[in-house]
Amino acid sequence: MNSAVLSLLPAAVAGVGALLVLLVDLVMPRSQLWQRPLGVVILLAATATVPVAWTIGWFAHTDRSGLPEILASIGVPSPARVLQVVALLGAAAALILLGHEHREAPGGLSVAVALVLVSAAGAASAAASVDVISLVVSLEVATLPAVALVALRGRRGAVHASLSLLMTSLVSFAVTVLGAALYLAANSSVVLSAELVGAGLDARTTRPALLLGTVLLVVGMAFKLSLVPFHAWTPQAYREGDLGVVALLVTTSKAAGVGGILAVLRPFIDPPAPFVLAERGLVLALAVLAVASMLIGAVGALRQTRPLGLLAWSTIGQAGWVLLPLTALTDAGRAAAVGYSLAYALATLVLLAVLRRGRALPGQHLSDGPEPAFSGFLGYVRRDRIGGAALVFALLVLAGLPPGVYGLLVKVGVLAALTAEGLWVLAVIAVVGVVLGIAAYARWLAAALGRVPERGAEAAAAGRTAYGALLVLGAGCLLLIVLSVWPALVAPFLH
Amino acid sequence: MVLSAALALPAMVGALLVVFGSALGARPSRWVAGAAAVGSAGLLWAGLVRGEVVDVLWVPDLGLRFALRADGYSVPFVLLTSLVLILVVAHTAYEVPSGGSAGGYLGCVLLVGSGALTAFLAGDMVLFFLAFEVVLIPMWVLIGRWGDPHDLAARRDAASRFLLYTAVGSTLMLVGILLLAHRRGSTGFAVDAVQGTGPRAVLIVLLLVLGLAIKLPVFPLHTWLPAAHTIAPTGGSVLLAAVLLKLGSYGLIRLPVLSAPEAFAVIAPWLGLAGGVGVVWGGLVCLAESDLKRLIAYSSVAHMGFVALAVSTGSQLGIQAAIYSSIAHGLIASLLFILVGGLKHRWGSASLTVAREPLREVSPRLGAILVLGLTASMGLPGLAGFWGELLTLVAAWSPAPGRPRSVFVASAIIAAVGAALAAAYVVRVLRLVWLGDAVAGQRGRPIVRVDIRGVEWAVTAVLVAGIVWLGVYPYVLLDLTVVAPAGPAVAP
Amino acid sequence: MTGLDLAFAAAAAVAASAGLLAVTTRHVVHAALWLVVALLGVAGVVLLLGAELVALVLVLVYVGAVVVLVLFALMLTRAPIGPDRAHAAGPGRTILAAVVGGATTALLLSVLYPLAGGWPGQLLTRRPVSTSQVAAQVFSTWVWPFEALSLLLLAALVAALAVSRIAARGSTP
Amino acid sequence: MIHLIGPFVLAALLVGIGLAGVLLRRNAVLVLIGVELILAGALVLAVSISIARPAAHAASSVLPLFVMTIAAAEVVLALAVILAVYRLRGSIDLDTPSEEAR
Repeated sequence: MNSAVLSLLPAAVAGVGALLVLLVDLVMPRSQLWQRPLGVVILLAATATVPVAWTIGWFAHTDRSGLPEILASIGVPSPARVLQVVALLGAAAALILLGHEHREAPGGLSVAVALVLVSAAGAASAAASVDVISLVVSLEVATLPAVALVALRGRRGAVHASLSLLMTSLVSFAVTVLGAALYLAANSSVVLSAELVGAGLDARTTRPALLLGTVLLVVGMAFKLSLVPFHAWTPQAYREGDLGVVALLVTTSKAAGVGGILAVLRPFIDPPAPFVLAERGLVLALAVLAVASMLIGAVGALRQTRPLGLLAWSTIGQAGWVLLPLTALTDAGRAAAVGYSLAYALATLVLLAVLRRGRALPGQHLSDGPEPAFSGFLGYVRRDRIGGAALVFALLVLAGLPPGVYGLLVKVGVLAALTAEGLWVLAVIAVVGVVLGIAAYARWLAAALGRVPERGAEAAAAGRTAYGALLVLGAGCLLLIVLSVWPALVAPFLH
Repeated sequence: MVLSAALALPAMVGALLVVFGSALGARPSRWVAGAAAVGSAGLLWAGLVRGEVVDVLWVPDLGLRFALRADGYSVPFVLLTSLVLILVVAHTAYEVPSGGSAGGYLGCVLLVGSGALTAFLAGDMVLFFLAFEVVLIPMWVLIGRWGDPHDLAARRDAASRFLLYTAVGSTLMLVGILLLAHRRGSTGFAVDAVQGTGPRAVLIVLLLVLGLAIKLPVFPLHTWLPAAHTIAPTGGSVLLAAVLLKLGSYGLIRLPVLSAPEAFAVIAPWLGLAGGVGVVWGGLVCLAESDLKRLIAYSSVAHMGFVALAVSTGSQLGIQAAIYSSIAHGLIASLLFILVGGLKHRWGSASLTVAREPLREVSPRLGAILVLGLTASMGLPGLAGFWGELLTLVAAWSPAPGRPRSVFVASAIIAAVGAALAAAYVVRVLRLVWLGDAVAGQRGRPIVRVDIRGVEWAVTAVLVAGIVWLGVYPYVLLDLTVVAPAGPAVAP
Repeated sequence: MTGLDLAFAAAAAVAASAGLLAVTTRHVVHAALWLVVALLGVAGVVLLLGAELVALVLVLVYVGAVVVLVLFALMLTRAPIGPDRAHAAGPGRTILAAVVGGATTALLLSVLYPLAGGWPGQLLTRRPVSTSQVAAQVFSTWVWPFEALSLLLLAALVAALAVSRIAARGSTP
Repeated sequence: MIHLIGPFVLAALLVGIGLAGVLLRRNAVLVLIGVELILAGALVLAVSISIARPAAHAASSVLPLFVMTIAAAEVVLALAVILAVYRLRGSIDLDTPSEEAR
């Protein structure tokens, strides 16, 4: 079997798993206990198929018999597998962090879990796409469940956030389809192949359409990453969505977006022959998207007073960081983008798990009322040793400061990819992004490290132990620490 | 292996103290931290004597190696850091700043020390940058958490200013390092220097100098320093002055001067001029400053002006002068900050506008050491400060060929004027503090009659010995730094 | 100009003008009805271009389903039957929309013009795509996206059922 | 026999009109109509390729078919969300900020 087809195996497992959840629900409509464990097991199984598909793909790379002609000629590069793992494990973490509200939501946990699985299947499929048709379909499979999940919290704000996300995704979908049509018109094929793109860029008649099509495809997927100007839905959805759904948005949804963008840019990154000067317009478009997101996101984050607002705006800024190295259109840039996505996803998951622990002042759980402001985290490190240490570490990873070494290394990787291609102007602009980001995270950090207020400390300390949150938090921190000490662990898979 | 252990020991102990320090109590954590600092110093000594070199590929994607090695340029800084670390830990026996547990404080101190030692020993530019960044957060916590308890807003402002300025500087430096590494094909220090003065080479040097000038700091990028020094607890101020600023001077020598000498020559006159102006500016502010701690901080700006001027000359003598000035300033500023911190502890503030009892009478030992520290700071011959300033002026008089001599001579004259200002403000401080103008026991105020003794006495005595030793026997340091480093040759 | 060109031009004119009316009319319900006309025009165009199956699905899915659903939504949300002043856009927004729309059209034309071989471009033979050809492709080359599509439809159905029950639950404020 | 420029012009027009509609409208349903027009433009573009490029003959029909199916799925969910919003808030105006939004 060919690696391009085998790489869809994880997506297939997750998709069949979603059907399974819905079927079991028909048999046991009342129980609310089995859905989450089953969903997590399915996602772990799907994750396990990623290396399996990989290994077989290695051994049988030359055998292309019985496959559709053109698709068989393209191999899926390994960064896509890393994104598949991020998407699937992120979805598992999302299931673990899913709030109790979803039990009472219409359809109960079964619908929520099935939708998470479908979204994961779509993201895994998007990362492995080798043609624009699969890409367009996969992205929608990843997106629509997320839209519904935001709404399913059932609150007024959540439904409105869902509408905002939906409208953005509809417009983006239309842009993506237009890009796909232009791509088809220019290349006479929907396959994302380096040979075809090379030929298309050589001909003067097809080059503008090809470049515009590529840019539109990237722009159409930009909303999944919350890139400016498709970021408006993000703050509302993060604030109003359930923490588990936010976890889905920051991992699976992002992985789908990054995977899609990588699939579209792959012909430019892995060319059979170097295209000189052909990509200038493309580089400019990517750079504008990336820089605008990085700066606007960071400035927005500076104005927040609440954790989820900060996370939402910093997501916009971090999305700029993910896209930035891709402007280099090199293998090193792609590795930097995927490495950055990995660090971002892990650190944000840890922060969400800390929020789910719900030990901030004044003793409120997130599900019970409005989320605490930063001031609610005053002296958090003293009150909750485990949560506090994880909070500080994850924030430092996002800010890119030691001891969050992995967060710093991926930032160095981004800048190295840019400087290697002579894009030092972007690297210097990125310095502004670094500092604004640090300033934004420092406020939450300062509150957590600050002194404990005199009263109310005991009330807050008595939070109930959320074992799921502890699991996500521990696993995320452990991975980040391992990657900080030994970044070479994932490095081979990023190329 | 020994070198790695010497760095890992304070890092591990520091991290453990940060997490579990509050449960340990002040005295045990001091012993633990002290053991870590002394142990690290011992291991470092062993590693340096054996001439050990560590070189392991760490991040293959970036070509980043975990490479440690020492040469004549880094050894002085390593020894200074190691000594200051021990002294700061010991000093907590006299005073633990309020704001948190002693364990947490000592943990942060050890982390700062470990990061700085790594930076000085780094044989890889990106590793140098990473170590540079390691120092950032513990120092930020030291200022923000254990800083001056009187003014919360000022503390927050000082801490975030320190964090953001340094982050700007280090990230600019990172971009420069990456461009340099791409140009040289390796992130190691020990590669051939970049030749030529093409626009790209000048850009690289500009980024490096700009980034490091914030850290050093060079006028007019110094505005983070007075706030941070004033607010930081005594140990934090000492670390800032003796260790963090030295990261700037060491980086300037190691990166632009040695790695791209020809392109650096294009920018050097501006750096030299900024250094000279910084000396005068620092002196002028000191003349009018009313807070003793802030005054010492501004005198640091002046001293770092000398370092910038020395570095910019680009000659072997200039580099030696820069290292000499840095080490001397490390010792002198540490001494002064410990003394002033002690005074602040005794008086409750360090304001010069309040009439005080003459130190000469109430605390003669403290007064005598303060006189010695301040006169060393103004560059009295026979003490450490003198040689650094003298060598700098000599180096500026004859800069490396290819540099506009007139600019350097002018800078040297400006700096000399600044050095004269130092005498003026030192005399002013001595008159106010040492001679005093309040009669003991006046207006019913209690007489502060706690002279320096015990640990504080021992710590200051060590620093005084160092200052005097370097003052009367400068060759100990000059011989060390004259050895050509195991890297690219210095510009002729 | 060939006869096919003329027929095409007629259908295209219907589609474009109806589209323009659909986005500018003040009557909310009229907008949906103009969309029907525009899509029927597009279906005619597609038929003239030789894609029978696409034209058929366009009429069935869009006109038969999408537009009906849109009209349902308009009625259920009690959209006014007459002109809707509340949803009138300000002049600034109108100009912005017109400029962006016009610029997009111009950009696309500038990119597509060389692709068509200039004016009036290549004269090409109409080559109808048979339904069996499409079916063969869908079930061989595109079998994965086709399966993913069925998953998507299922998910959308389940999700829509659940979401539409949010209100019926009389949700918490 | 047909000229290729015709479908291309129509596609460009439909996309421009649709985009203008998206930007112009505040009612969620009307925005949806704009989106459908953009999709229709892309669809015309894709279909017209079949006469120009023999290599893309069948794919030019597959893409529109899949896109239409997705659009149908989207509309189903969109209407459910719009109805939910209307019931909870009494308005489907996209510009009105939610009261809970801070």
